[in-house]
Amino acid sequence: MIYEVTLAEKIYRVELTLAGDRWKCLLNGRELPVDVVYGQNGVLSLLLGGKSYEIKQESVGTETNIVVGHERFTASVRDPRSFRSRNRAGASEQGVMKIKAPMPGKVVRVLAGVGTPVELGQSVLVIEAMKMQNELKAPKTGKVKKISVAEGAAVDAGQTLAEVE
Amino acid sequence: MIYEVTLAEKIYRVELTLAGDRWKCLLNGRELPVDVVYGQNGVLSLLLGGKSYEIKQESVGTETNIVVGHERFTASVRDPRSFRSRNRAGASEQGVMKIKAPMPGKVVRVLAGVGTPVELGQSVLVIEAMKMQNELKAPKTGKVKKISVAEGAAVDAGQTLAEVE
Amino acid sequence: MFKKVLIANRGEIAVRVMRACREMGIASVAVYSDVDRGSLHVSTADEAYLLGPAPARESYLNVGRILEVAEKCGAEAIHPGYGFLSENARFARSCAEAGTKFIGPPPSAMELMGSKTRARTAMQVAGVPMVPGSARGLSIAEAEAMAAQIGYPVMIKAAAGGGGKGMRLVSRPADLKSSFETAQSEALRSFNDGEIYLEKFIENPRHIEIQVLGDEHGNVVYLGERECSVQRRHQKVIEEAPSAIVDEEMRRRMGAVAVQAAKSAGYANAGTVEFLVDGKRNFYFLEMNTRLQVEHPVTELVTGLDLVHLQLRIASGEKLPFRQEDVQLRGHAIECRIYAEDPDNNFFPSPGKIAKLLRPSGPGVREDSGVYEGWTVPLDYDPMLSKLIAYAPDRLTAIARMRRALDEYFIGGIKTNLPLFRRILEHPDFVNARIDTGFLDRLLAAGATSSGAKNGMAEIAAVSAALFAATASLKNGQNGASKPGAEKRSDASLWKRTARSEGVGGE
Amino acid sequence: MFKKVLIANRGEIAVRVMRACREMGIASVAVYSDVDRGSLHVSTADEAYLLGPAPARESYLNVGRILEVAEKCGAEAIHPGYGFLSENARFARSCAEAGTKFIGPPPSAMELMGSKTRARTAMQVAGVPMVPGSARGLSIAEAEAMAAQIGYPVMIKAAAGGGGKGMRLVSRPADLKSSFETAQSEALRSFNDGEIYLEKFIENPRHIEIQVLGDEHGNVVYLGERECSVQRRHQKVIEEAPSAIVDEEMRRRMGAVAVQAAKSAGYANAGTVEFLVDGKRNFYFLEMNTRLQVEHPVTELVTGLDLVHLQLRIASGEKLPFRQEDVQLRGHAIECRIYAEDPDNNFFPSPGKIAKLLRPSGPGVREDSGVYEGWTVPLDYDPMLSKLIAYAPDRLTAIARMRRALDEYFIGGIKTNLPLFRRILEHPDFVNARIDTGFLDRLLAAGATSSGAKNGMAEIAAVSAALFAATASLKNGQNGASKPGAEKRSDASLWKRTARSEGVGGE
Repeated sequence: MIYEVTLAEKIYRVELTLAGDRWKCLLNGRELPVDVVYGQNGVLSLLLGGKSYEIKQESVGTETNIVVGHERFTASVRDPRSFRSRNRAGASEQGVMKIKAPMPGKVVRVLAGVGTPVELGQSVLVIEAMKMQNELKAPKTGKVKKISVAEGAAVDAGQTLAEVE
Repeated sequence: MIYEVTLAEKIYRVELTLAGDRWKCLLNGRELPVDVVYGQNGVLSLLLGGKSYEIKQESVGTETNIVVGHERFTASVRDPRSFRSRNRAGASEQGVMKIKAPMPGKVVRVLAGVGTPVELGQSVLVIEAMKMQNELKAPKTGKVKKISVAEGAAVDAGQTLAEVE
Repeated sequence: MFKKVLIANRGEIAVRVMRACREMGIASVAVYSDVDRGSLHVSTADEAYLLGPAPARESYLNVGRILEVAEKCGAEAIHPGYGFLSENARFARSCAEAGTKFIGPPPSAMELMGSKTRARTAMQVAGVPMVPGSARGLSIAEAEAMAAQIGYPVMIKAAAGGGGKGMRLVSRPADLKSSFETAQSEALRSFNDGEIYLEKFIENPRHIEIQVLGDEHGNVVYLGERECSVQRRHQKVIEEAPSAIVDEEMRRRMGAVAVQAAKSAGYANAGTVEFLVDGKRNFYFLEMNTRLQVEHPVTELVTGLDLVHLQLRIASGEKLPFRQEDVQLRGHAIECRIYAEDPDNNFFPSPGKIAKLLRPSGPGVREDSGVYEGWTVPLDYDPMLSKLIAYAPDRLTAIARMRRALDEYFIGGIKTNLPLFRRILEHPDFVNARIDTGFLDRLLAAGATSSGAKNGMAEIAAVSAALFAATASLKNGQNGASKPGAEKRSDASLWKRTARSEGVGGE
Repeated sequence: MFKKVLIANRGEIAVRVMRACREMGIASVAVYSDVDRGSLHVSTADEAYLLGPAPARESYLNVGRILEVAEKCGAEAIHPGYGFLSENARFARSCAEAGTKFIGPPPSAMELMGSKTRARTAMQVAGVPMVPGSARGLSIAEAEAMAAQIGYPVMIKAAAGGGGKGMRLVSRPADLKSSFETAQSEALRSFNDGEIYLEKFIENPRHIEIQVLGDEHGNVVYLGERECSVQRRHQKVIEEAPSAIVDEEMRRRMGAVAVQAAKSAGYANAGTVEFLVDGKRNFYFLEMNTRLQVEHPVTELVTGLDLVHLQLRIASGEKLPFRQEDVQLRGHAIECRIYAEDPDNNFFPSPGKIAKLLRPSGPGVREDSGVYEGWTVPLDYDPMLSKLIAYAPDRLTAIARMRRALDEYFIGGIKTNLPLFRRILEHPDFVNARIDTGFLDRLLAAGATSSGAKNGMAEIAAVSAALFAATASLKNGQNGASKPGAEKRSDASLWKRTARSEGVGGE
């Protein structure tokens, strides 16, 4: 399996082959002699050149994080062999971008209605959780294509609230 | 759903009906106003008449235990509507009974070979784990019908080692 | 001793009080709101009763309903925890009228300390050191005379003030008149009360507080101090005991003042006298909190006492089981308050499901938690999840131990302020105890510096991300290219889907 | 201080030493056998290297391989933990020859204390009180004279004895001659050595030990005592500090003797002098353990010190950072050793997968663990999973706290001795500190009494068993009657299958 992993705007190409019960790993074409064991659910013990790493994985809202020791990395993983996934990805970066709820809450105000031109970083909606309000901003300069929620609606983490094109 | 639960040689008939997201519960025909929530995986919070119980469930080897507070009960649950299950149960009590490994280990000795007459409680095999030996005994008076493992074999918890008929 | 105690609270403090009850052979009664049925405090208690809907005024602040439950279940006493009804004197009176013991000070002491001006007056009478200034309204001329006497900078304050309104910092005599007039007109507009007084401005103070404990027979002792200078918006973030700048002599003086304050208020049970301390180690009365504090564990660790056990014993009428001279401090304790909030996003709350929980333990580590793996942090209350406390023979070892415990602590699925603590504990000013109430704001303003270690770990993280994806894909029975139609809604596939999702969410 | 330390051990003690290393800024190196790749000590360490196959002689006792790893990775010191190579003087010498610091006493002290007769002789010279009797071979006439002098009952022992062979208890003079002759012929047959000596028989002794700590500059202190009388087959089960029968004066005397013993042996680093104590509080030297003990945490809690930190500092050449008069005991600590064994089935080991792990925490609770949820306890080593330690201001509160912590502790999927501890902690003799080394055997012989509480809970358990089954059946998409062919091999269905299985397993 080949994966493209994006971490802090840098792309890593990771090729994994299962040989028996061990993974063979190429990182950007260079072999890494990793020794991997899955311990607790969602926790991975990795040995590399004698160094021991305990690695956790978590999803928070729309983010996926990899935690190595006490360092946290937001990662995005793509399987380049998946034609659909690559295609969609290409389309979305140029075309429509979604605004998703970063946590569960209530929509208290829509600041920019459908058709409103917005600039990158301009506030589009306000959601409230635990007595605090948070403005959700346009991920790109463009026009509000769609508002998927009404003021007063309760929303879940990761739910799409609006689209900007 | 109706269950027959056997605890400490006493049989309880528990009838459960799902009404919305709540269970309606009859214990031996008497309604119990239980309020049940599943918390951590395998842990149940039960309120009954204001009393709060944290209940855990576990399987150890061939046993299933229910732990209420710090009291531990070995339970066996049957669904009387399951015709096959009842039939098998009836058959086994009169016919063949299995000897299962209570923990992973190594078979060090077979004391009673196939065809040997044995009495209830007589030792049939010896298994070893962590440098200690444990004799496994005949669950009924009868004859050894089958020995499923060889001396020296490694066995898993719950694995059938022998049958007595 | 009581046979049954109701805990009118939720979260970690409810669990902490219930543990004390269990240890003392007292049956504990939980109360809960609709959204808290699955909360840890409900399953920890011996009994549990529903209060009402999620909003606090209909549940945890619902005095009538709480007293009804207490009467119905036969609870002889109510422990209010902190927050909610803990400093509500009317609630304490209602308990007394209902024949239920309120575990806390007498209502009269709560009322006195609950009013800032009454407290200030009473403390002045008791000879407690206050920030120099006036507690009564002044004319401009009086204000100028007083400012000249106590020295600049001074703070002009509206007597009826609050929330920063009607407050002005004045650095030099020339600005006093105009600031006074602005503050006065603002106060008139805001509070319809133009009374203005003046206090010396304490620059970069430390927040140091004294734990006091009194029985109902007139005995009051102090249990040393806690340093709580690491704050964000007046919210404590890290507390420790003892304070690095308090020596035996200063502790004795602060302790004597705190005991004097408590005695003059007719105080009983656990309470805390808060002080501001200036750069010359002068200390000034700030306020008294008439309840158990969030940060009480650091005092427990350095004194070897259990404050909740003692609260219960005092409330049941026992005398203090020790005298002042028996109280000895040993070692050093630090507490971190773990919140479901995102320090990288203006500390916005992050409720949601705790998908994974790895808890620290081992030597010198205490975790007082109100959560479990699989629990969903509700939107409706304070987002504190737990308190992590480290104890060691000395301050630097306690800091090192806390770092070790933070490394072991993992809360997956929601944002928490755990990463912030590492930044604080590695900051040279914190390590050297050069802290004041502005320390954390300065640290946050400076922004995070990406550590060198992080860069070295990026490759490991990248490989691990691929390994998680590959394993998830194997578990889903997929081999190589994904078939979007075939995905099951398991955690693993959800993760994959998220990782591959194209659109970037807002903010 | 060392920059890198190898821990030549596994399980909870390896994790405990690694935590200390992390706190001191020392890189920790794990070593592991084939079956321990997934063990907690491997993922806790900064580095980890394979030793070899599961059998200890090929892994954790493989001196050559361990020293090879230490050299290759550049570890400057080796911490042996307890068990395995910790009391192996030859290993300590090999470390020295390889230029790696062995964290423990000098090999000469280990050799002296490792030989019972050499130790007894040396301790007699040092004036350490011994069980009255002779340490050299006696004739029957000499034995009769000595028995008359020290008083009956006496124990006749073969000098080369072991495992109970060549040992006879003699209660009255008339039996001495025949017992002597039987023991002598048994000893001749068993050890080809008929040398017989005699000691006073201590009836129902307590086992009380003194922790000592010495630096490499000749300073030795004692850190109070631990009471370890709750034993099964000479295996400690519960330890506490302080002992209920040791007062200040007795502690000072025992401590002085222990320090004298250590000094006379040229001892350094952590060690323990074990004593038997009779009904009149006379104490007698039993043996010295030349390593960190399993039960060291109870001493840490009452002294406020960290013994592993101190071991590392001493081994790196530092002087003791305190003097005897600085050591103060405060409060009471109790430790339970949690084993994967079945107390209802002759304590048979119960390795297997830990399907569920709920860990206790909160005030005064420390857990030193070597396991995690989902880990499979291997068959190959000591079945100790973790140590649970409770600390409180006094003994009764510590007992109550330990009971509370045991209530919170749940290890699902394997048998453990957790239920045994509740029986012990509720026994009136334990609560009243009327314990000796025979206490636990008597408790076990008396059998479990089914508690009244248990009967009241049976209905709850029955309903819960049905609820678990119903939920499992819903999760499997079944509704009512089961369709055996359609069952998936999930945990839930496995449970159902077990619950419904007809045949009753053996034993």
